[in-house]
Amino acid sequence: MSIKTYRESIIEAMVLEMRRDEKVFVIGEDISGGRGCGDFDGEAAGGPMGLTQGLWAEFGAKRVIDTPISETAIMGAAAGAALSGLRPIAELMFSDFFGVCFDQIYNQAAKFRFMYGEQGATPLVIRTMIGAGIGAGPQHSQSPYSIFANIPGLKVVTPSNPYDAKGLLISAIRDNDPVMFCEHKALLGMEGEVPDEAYEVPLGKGRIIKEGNDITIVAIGQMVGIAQNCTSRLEEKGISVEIIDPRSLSPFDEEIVYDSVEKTGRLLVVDESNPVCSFGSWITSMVSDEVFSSLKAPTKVLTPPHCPVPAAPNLEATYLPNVDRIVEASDYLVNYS
Amino acid sequence: MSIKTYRESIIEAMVLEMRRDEKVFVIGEDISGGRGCGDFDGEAAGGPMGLTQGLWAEFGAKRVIDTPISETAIMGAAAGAALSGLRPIAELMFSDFFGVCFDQIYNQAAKFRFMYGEQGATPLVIRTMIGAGIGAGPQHSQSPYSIFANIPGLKVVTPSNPYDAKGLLISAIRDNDPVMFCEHKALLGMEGEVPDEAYEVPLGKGRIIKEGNDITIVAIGQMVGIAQNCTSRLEEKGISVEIIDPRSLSPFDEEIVYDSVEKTGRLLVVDESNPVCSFGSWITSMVSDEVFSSLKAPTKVLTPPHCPVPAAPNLEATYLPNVDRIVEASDYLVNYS
Amino acid sequence: MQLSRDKLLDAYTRMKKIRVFEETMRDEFAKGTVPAFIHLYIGQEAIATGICVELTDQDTISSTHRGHGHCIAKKSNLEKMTMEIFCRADGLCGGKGGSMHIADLSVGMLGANAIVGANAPIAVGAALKQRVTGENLVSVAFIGDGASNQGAVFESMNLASVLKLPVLFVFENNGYAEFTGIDYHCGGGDIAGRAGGFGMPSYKLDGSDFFAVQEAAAEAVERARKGEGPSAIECVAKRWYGHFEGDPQHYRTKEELATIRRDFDPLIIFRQKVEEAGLVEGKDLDMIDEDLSSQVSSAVEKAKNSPLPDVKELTTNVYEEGSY
Amino acid sequence: MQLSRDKLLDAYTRMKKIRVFEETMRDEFAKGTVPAFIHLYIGQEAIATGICVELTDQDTISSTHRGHGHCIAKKSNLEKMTMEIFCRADGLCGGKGGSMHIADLSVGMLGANAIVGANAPIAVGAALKQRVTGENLVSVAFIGDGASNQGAVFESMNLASVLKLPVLFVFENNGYAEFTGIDYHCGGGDIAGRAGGFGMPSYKLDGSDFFAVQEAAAEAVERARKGEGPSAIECVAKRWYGHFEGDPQHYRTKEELATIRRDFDPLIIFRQKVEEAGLVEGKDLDMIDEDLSSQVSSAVEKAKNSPLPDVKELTTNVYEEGSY
Ligand SMILES: Cc1ncc(C[n+]2csc(CCOP(=O)(O)OP(=O)(O)O)c2C)c(N)n1
Ligand SMILES: Cc1ncc(C[n+]2csc(CCOP(=O)(O)OP(=O)(O)O)c2C)c(N)n1
Ligand SMILES: [Mg+2]
Ligand SMILES: [Mg+2]
Repeated sequence: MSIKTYRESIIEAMVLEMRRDEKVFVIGEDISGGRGCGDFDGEAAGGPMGLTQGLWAEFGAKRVIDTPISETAIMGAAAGAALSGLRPIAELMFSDFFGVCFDQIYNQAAKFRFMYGEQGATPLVIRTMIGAGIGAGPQHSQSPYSIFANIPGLKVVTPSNPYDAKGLLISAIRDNDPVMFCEHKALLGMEGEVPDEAYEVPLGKGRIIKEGNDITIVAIGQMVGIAQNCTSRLEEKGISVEIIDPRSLSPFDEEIVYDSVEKTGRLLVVDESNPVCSFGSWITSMVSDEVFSSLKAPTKVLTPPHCPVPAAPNLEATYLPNVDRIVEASDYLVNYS
Repeated sequence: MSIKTYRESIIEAMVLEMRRDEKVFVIGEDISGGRGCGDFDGEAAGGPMGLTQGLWAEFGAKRVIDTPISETAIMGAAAGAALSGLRPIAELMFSDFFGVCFDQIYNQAAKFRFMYGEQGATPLVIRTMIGAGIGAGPQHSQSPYSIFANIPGLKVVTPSNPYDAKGLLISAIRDNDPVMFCEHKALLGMEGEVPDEAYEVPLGKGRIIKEGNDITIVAIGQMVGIAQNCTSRLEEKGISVEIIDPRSLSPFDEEIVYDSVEKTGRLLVVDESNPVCSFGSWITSMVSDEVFSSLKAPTKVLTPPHCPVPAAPNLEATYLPNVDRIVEASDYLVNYS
Repeated sequence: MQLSRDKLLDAYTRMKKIRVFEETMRDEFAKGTVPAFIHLYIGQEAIATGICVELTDQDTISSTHRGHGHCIAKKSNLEKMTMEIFCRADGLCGGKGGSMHIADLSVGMLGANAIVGANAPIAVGAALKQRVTGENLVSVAFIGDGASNQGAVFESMNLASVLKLPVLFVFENNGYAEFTGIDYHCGGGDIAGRAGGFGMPSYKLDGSDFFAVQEAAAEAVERARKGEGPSAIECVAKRWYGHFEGDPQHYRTKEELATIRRDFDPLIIFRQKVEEAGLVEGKDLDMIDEDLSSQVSSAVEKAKNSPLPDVKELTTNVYEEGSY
Repeated sequence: MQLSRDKLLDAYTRMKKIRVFEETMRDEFAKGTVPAFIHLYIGQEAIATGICVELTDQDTISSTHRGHGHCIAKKSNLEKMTMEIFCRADGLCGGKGGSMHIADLSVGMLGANAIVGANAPIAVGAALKQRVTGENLVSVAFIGDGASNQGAVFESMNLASVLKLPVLFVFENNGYAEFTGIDYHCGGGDIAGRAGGFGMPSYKLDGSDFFAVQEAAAEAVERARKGEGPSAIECVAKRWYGHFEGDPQHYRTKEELATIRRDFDPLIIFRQKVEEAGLVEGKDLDMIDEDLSSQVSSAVEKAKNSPLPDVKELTTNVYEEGSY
C-alpha cells in the first residue's frame, strides 16, 4: 500500500496484467513515444499524458505497439485481435476522437458476441480520456460516456479516484467483453492509497461514498469529488446527503441507487455528459419508474448546458456543474413540497 | 393535394427546394445510381431505396453528386460546403453507418457555429435511414437518434408520416443548422394526403395525434403508428389516451408534453432507440423534474431491450415495442396506485 | 508450381459448391423463403477459392456483405451456414447474424460484415498474433472495389505495412460498388496501384482465373509467413447478377450482361485449363457436380425445416453470461 | 516566373510575422499567460506562405491544430486572432474556439481543427462550389505528415480526384507526428508518392524554401482553376520546437536539434536568395522586421488586456438564434 496518483494506478494495472498474461498488449498512438524516431536515448515518453510510461521499457515493441494516427485501424485491429483470442488494451487518446472510429467499436467489437454467438467473445479494453476543466477546448474536453452506455455489448467504466482506477482497469482487462475505460483528464494527478498488488473492483458495483438520509446524489467521474465538496455546506443547512459513485455505467448498479432513494426519497444526479439523453437522465428515468412511490420530490439532473465545451476558461468554469449548483439543487429538492 | 408515399414526399421536398435555390444540392452514394457506369440507358436508380429517384434527370451531375463509398469524405465535404455557403443535402444511406463518419457530423458540422461564432453557420441536412422491422440485421436496422440528439449543435427530425416527411424536410433544408433527418425504412411505402406545393412543418413543434385524458403516450417515428393502433384496445378498457408525435427530437417541444401530462397525470414513451440513455428516458427525466407534482403514476419508457437488432424475423418482431406491450404498460400506469 | 490432383479437385469442389449454393439461394430468394436481402458471389468463385486453398484452419479471413463464397471457400460447415442465412437456431451464429454476419471461427472465418470496408482492420488485428504471441498465421481481408475507397481500408494497409504484419488485402474488383462503376468511383482507376504508396507489393490479375489468383496467393502467403509483411492482390472479375437479389440493373448494358457468362465463367475457365493440361478428367469434375447438387439441396431443405431461435435468445450473448 | 518586388516583400512579411508571433507566443506560454496548449508553426513558415501568396480572399484554406501560421499567411486580422488564442470576447470566434479553432471566413480561413485529418474533407467541401455554382475558387487543406495516415485524408483525396475538384492537398512533412517519426508511421515513407494512386499529380519539395513551395502552388492553383482537378504537394521541413509547448522532446537527438536552426531556417534561406539575386535589399527586410516586432507585441498586449467573454455567451451560437 502506498500513495499513488490516478495516472500511476492506471499504469500499474496494465503492468501487472501484462506480466500475468502474455496475451495482454497495448496499442495506440505515441504510447511508447518516439519509438519510431530511431536512436532517441531518454526514457520513452509513454504518451502525451504519460499514461503508458515505462511499458515499452519492460515489455518491448512486441506488446507495446505504436501506431500511425489511424484510430479506425487501431480500434479495428484491437477488435480483430480480441476476436482472435488476444486481450488488447487500445488507447483512444481523447474520447472526443470516437467519431473517427466508432464503427469499429459499436458495430464491430460490441456486436461480435451477439452477431456471431459465443464464438464472438471480444475481450477488449479501450482506454480513453474524458472531461473538461483544463482548457482543452471544444474537441478535446468531451465526456461521451452516455453515448457509449447507449450501445448494447459495450461496458463503460468511469473511475473517480486512484484506487478504483487500478481495480476497475484490472477487472476490465480480465473481462471478456469490450470495455470503454474512461479516464478523466482532470484527475490524472489525484493521489490516494493504492495497494501494490493486483486487485479487482468489480464492474457493475457502485459505492456509497458517504451515507446520509435526506437526499441521494449520484455523481459520475470528476463530479464525485465535486459532490463530496458539497457535504459540509449541505450539512450546515441541516441536509444529510448520501453520495453514490456508480463507478461503472454499463453494467450499472441500479439496486444501490434504488435502495438509497427508497431511504432518502430524493435524487439528484450530477453528470458531466451533454444533457440530452445523458446518463443522468437514464438514472432518473429508471428511478421514476421503479421507485416512484418513494419519491418525495422531483428527480433532478445537473449537467453542463446543451452546448460544446468552450475554450475560454471563465466559460469552461461556468460550463461544469459546481458546488453552488449542487447545493442549490439539493436545497430545492429537500425543501420541495 | 394528392395521395403520396413517404418516399415520394421526401423526393418532392428535395425537388421543390432544389428548384427554389440553386445552392441546394444532393451528395451521396448511388444517389443517381449508375451514373458512373458510362452509357446506361434506363432511369437512374436513385439510390438502393429509390429515395433520390428523378433528381439526376432534372438537376444533372452538378447538383446530384454520386460519390465513392467514403462517408467521412461525404459528410466532411457537405460540412465544408455548408460552412462555405452552399446548402448540401448529404445522404448517409443507413444511419448505422454513422460510426464511420461521425466526427465530421458531431465535432465538425455541429460545432462550427459554436467554435467559430456566427461565421460558422452550417446549413446542412443529413438524410439517413433508421429502424428495424424489415430483416436487415444488426448493422442495418438501428435507430441512433438518441445519440444524435445528445449532440449540441445538431438538430434531429423523425417524421412518422408522408405529410410531415415533406414539410419537415423542407424546413430542414431551409434551416441554418445541421439537421439529422431520420427516415424510417419501414415507412417508405406509407401513403397519405400530401399537398403538391412547398410547405414547412416547423422543427420543434410536436403534434397531438389524438386527444385523451387518462394517459399521455409520446411515440417516435415508426412507433407513432403502433401507438395509434392501440387506441381501440385501450378504449375498450375505458382508457382515454392522448398520443403525441414530437416530430423533431432536437429541438424538442417540451411544452406539448408537459401540458399533456399536466392533464393526464401519466406518461408512457414509446421509442425505438436502445434503452440506456434513450430519448425516451430524456423525456421522462424532464417530466419527472418539471411536472412532478402532476404525476399520478410512475413514468415509463418502452424501448427494445438492451441488445442489437437480431436478424431472425421472429426475434426482430419480439425486439420491437408492440401493441400488446403498449396496452399492458398503459393499463399498468392507469391502474397504478 | 504444379498443384497436386487432390488440390485441384479440392479447388474445383469449393468453386462449384459456391456456384451451386448461390444459384440455389437465388431460386429460394425468388420463392420468398429467404428472410432478408442476399448478395450473390457468382462470378467471383475463383477469388475466394484461389486464396483460401493456400490457407490453413489457423489462418483467418474477414469477409463482406457478399460473404457466402468466402465461407464456403474457407470450408465452413455448409449446413450450419445455410441455417444461418435462413436465421435458424442451429445456424453458425444462432440465427441472429443472418446472411451478412456469418462467422465460423472454428475454420478461421472471422465473419461477414455489413459495414463496407470494416473487415479490413479486423483482419489486421488477427494478424497481430504473429507479433504479440509469435503464432504462425496469415490473415486475409476480402475487400470490394467499392470498399477500397473506405478510410478503414487505407488505414489498415498502412498499419499492416508499418507493423509488417502477415496480411493479404484481397481486392475483389467486380466492376461495381452497388450501381456505381469502378471507372467512376476509383480515382486513378487502379486499386492495386495504390498499394505501392503504402510500401506493399501488389498484384493485379484475372480474378476469373483460379490459377492466377492461387499463384499470387501462394507467393503472398509465403512472404507473410516469413514475417515480410503484407501484400495486396487485386482480382478483376465480374459480378454476374445484381448488387442484391432483386436489383434490376438498369445501369448495366445488355451487351455486358450477355457476354459475362460466356467469357468470364471461372468454372469453365478452370475446367478448360485442367482438362487441356490433362491434370484432371472431365468426368471426375462431373461427379463432383452431381455430389454437390444433392449436398446443397439437402442443406437448404434441412435449413428451411429447422426451427427459428427461441425468443428467449433475443437477449443472450449481448455480454458474457453472468457478467451483466 | 519571377515574382514582383511587392510580392516578395509581402511573402517575407507573412513569414516573418509568423516567426515573430510564434516566438512571442512561446514567451507568453512560458510566462503562463496562455490559457491552453499551443503548437508552434516555427520552421514551417515557408509552407503556409508559399501556398497562400497564390490565393485570393475567395480561395479557402482549412487548417490544423498547428494553425497560427496558416491564419497569418492567409492574412487574418492579427489582433483578433491573438485575442482568440487568449480566448477573449473580441477574438475571431468570441473566445470559444481558442488556439486550435481559429477561423476567419472573411479571408477564406475555414478554421483550425483539433481533430487530426478532419480538415481535409472540409476543404473538399469548399471546393464543391466550383462544381455546384460555378464559382472560381481554389481550396487548400494543410495536412501534417502524421495526419496523412488518417482515413479522412485518403477518402478526401479520392473524392476530390473523382469529382475533379479544385483542391490542393498540402502535406507539411515536419518529420514528426507528436513524438513518432515519419520513418516509422508512414508505410512506404513517401507521402507524395501516394497521390498517384488517386490519379493526382504531386510534388515533393523543400518546405524550408519559400520559392519551391510557391512555384508548385502556382502550378497547382492554375490547374485547379482551369477545372483540371486536385494536386498534392508534400513540403519537407523541420518542426523547430516540441509537438506542443512544454514537450521535452526526449525522442529527438541533440544533433538534430542543433543543426535545425542553422540549416533549415526559411527566413534565412529566403533572405539569402532574394539578396543574392538582388531582388530586394537587406535593409528593406530589416524595416519589415522592426515593424512586425511592434505590431505583434502590441497585438499581444491588446489581447491580454481585453475582456474574457461574458458568461452569457456560454450558450449562444449553439444554434441560429431563435431557432431552438
Ligand atoms: C460503410 C458502408 N457504406 C455503404 C454501405 C452500403 N453498401 C453495401 S454494399 C455496397 C457496395 C459495395 O461495393 P463493393 O465493395 O465493390 O462490393 P461488392 O458489392 O461489389 O461485392 C454499399 C455501398 C455499407 N454497407 N456500408
Ligand atoms: C483524430 C486525432 N487523433 C489524434 C490526435 C492527437 N494529436 C494531435 S496532434 C497529433 C500529431 C499530428 O501530427 P502531424 O499531422 O504530423 O502534425 P504536426 O503536429 O506535426 O503539425 C496527434 C496524434 C488528434 N488531435 N486527433
Ligand atoms: Mg464491387
Ligand atoms: Mg508532423
